[in-house]
Amino acid sequence: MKKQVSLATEYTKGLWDQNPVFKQVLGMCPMLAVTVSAMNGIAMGLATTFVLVFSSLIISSIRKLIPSQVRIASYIVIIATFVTIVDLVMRAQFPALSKELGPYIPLIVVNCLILGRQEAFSSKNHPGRALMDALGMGSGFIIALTSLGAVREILGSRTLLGFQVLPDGFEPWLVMILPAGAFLTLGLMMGFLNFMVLRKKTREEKELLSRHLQEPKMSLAKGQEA
Amino acid sequence: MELILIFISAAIVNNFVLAYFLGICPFIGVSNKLSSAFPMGLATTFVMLLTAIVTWLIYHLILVPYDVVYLQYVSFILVVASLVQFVEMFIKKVSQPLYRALGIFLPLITTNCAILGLALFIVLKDYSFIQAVFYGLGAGAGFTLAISIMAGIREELELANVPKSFQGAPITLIVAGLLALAFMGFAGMISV
Amino acid sequence: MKTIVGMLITLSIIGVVSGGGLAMLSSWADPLIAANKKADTERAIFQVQPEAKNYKKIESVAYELYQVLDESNNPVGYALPWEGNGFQGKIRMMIGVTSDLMTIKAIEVIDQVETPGLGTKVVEDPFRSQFAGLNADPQVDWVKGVPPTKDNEIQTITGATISSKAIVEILNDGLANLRKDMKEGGVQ
Amino acid sequence: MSSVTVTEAQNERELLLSTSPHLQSRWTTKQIMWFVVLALVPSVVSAVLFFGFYQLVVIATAVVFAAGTEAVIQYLLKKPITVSDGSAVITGLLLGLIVPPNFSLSFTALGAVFAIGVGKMLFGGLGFNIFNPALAGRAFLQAAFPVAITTWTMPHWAVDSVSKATPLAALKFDGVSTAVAPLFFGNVGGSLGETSAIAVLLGGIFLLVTGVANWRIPAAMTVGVIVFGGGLWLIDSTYPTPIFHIFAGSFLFGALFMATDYVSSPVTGLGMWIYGLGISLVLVLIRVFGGLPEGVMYSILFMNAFVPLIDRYTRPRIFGEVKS
Repeated sequence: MKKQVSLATEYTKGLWDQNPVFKQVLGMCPMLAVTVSAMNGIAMGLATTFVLVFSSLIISSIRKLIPSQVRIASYIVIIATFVTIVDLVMRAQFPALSKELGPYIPLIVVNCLILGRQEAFSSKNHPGRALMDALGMGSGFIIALTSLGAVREILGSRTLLGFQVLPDGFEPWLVMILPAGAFLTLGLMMGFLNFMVLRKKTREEKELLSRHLQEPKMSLAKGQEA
Repeated sequence: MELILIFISAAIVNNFVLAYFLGICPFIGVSNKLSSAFPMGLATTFVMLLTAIVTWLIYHLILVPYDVVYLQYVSFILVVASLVQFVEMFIKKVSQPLYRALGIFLPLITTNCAILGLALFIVLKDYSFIQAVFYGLGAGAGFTLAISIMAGIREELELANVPKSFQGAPITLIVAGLLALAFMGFAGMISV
Repeated sequence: MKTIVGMLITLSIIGVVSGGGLAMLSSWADPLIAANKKADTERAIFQVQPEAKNYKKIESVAYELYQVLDESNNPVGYALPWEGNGFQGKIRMMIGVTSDLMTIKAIEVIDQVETPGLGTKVVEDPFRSQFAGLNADPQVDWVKGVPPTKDNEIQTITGATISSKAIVEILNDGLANLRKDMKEGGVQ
Repeated sequence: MSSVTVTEAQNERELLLSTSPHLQSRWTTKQIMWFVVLALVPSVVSAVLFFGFYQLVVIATAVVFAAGTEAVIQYLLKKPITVSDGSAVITGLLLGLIVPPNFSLSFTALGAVFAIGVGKMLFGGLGFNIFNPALAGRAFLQAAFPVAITTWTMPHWAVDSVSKATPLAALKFDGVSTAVAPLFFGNVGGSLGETSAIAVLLGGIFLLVTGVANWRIPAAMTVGVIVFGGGLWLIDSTYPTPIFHIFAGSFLFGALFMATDYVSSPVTGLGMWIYGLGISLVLVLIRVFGGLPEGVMYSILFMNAFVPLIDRYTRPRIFGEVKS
């Protein structure tokens, strides 16, 4: 029973609590570089998740066989192999998308998110948990990439996933699809999310405090129970 | 002249950090103090130069002749990782003070996407050996410039009243955005 | 000693498995990737030579050049991929021209890294379609801010003068080169 | 160079005064700010004279949105509202004067919101911004709406209104140079407040005489342009002359009103010289070799980023401080 709950948590923690982009500030290069549109964000997110999931699975399966001195070298070879697979498949089957994402597909190799998860998680846990963790982190990464891509696409090209969502009268802000727009938008998004979290936290603390004041006995009893 | 243009183009006009988003992790992570940012920039420049040389040789002397270009990512990243290891050992042996200054940053450089990005761009742009060397130097100089400016600004910001929710990564990204706006003035200066 | 052997064996196994797997995958992917590339070129050729039904590569020049043919295999013109410097990087385009190299059929930009939303307008229609039927003799010219008056002029894009001029310059450069080779009998 | 050692305690609130070590102690922050506003009046008047009444609406929009953004953000952050110190008004005025004539009001408003919101308040408000807020706003607008912001209308007094290009654009794209006299009076295309050198100089001299603006930065910029621009012109006389560099575009406006902004410029005399020379070097490079006709805004923003480093290496060491 306990195990099942924690498996689910292994997945969900990546979505928000430990979101690789917004909370851990990892994987910034692709996050900023390819998110000129939501579709690019989704594609890059999927490619990264694919590499992350398969390298995590393999590394956690053979984690006891790799001598610790060569573990980093082994990890990057495994990761680079999966990245090459993604790259070859994309160039063969989705040439347009591969052209769009350009050199940022091979750069998944050095996405600190992937190597970081191997070092911090897959090398210490059994494949099932590593899979859930990788899926969670991957989903969190997709969420971040897609939301940044959506904001930039809406303001920079008036469209979302290729469909026009803002009226013709709205002059697109070209800056959003330039490097400067990427930095500014992500900075503002992160700051805004922090702001919301902080506000929620202070509100909760206040609530907790007032409840404590109203029901001193209850909380005391609870405290003893724990 | 063309070599100088390649250098300037990589350092300023098409700055790796501000125009290509490469090396963002150390750019955000190690830019809070100038005393660590500048050595980090120098170490990166050094590794970039070596990477440009070695990966160019591997690509043109091994991967292409033996028709195994599909191994380029695997071999490049292994080269970068072992170069970093080698540089670390070398510095440790040659100069202890330098090792103490740079040592902790060297492992970080392996996952600096600017290094692998450099190797890939050299292949993509089909540079000759000497062009690749200047490109590597320029990219390193650009990285050092960007991270030093950022460190200077962030030290200044320690004294500023940045709203709490924007401290750290968000304000760094916003400064980077404004820097990228300022660097746009160089657009079109060199189209190499 | 034992650890070193272990290290070497582990790395070699991983290396062999990865290399072998990639070799297999690439033998499947390479032909497809080559086909994609060929399809891209083909698409660009037919885009700049709308009446063409077929084409053949001219092997006697050092650069890429295609002669396009109509349904009865008569040559109707050339498709010439050519590149040059744009505003902030290389522009690569396909030039469609009649057999006497006097009139442009159409142009198609294949690769560019111009400013999004501004310089990239050179890829799009109001600008691109200006080239259809343009007189290329002796060379193409541009005007700024006003509609063109001569049959060898195009109007540059507001705010993207440099990108617009770059297209014209690449076009003139490519055609000049081809004319020279043709005069010297290099094109067979 | 008397009271340049800025301690951290001073840095808190009085940064504005302590940064400029000369005559400033005569005036309070508020007085300085309103002096700058006064100095901008000739430029506003020339903008209306040359381009019509609508320009007053553009400038007013910029001012209202700049001040409004500051007030709203200070309210949201539960900080005291300090709009009356005039600094946001200045940012608005400056931004309004560096957009082209007949610029869209919604774009102007967006630029003002960005200038104050991102360029100033996110850094902690007055005294802490790294970049000149008005220029940050203008750079944002330039990147966002590159066509609109380079669409120039000729002043309605201009006799020869065939070309709508600015003198710098005319030189860069068409090789046409403009005589100095029209540049001086303002009979040329360009941004609202910059076209008339005489109006800019009037306000600028007022600032220099009262000591509100430090003379070193404009002096360094002028010297720099003469050296770098003049040097290139001596090598190849098809490059613009130094005189042209000075009177065309926004050089004077930038040198007198933008580069002298206390917060985003160095504190030491030597630092100011380095800063000014750096601006003019970058400016000449952009104007002569760059893809854009004008580079005053970019060169100042670029050097703004170096100010912390310049300050660090030009600040006299406190006695006994060990060189790190």
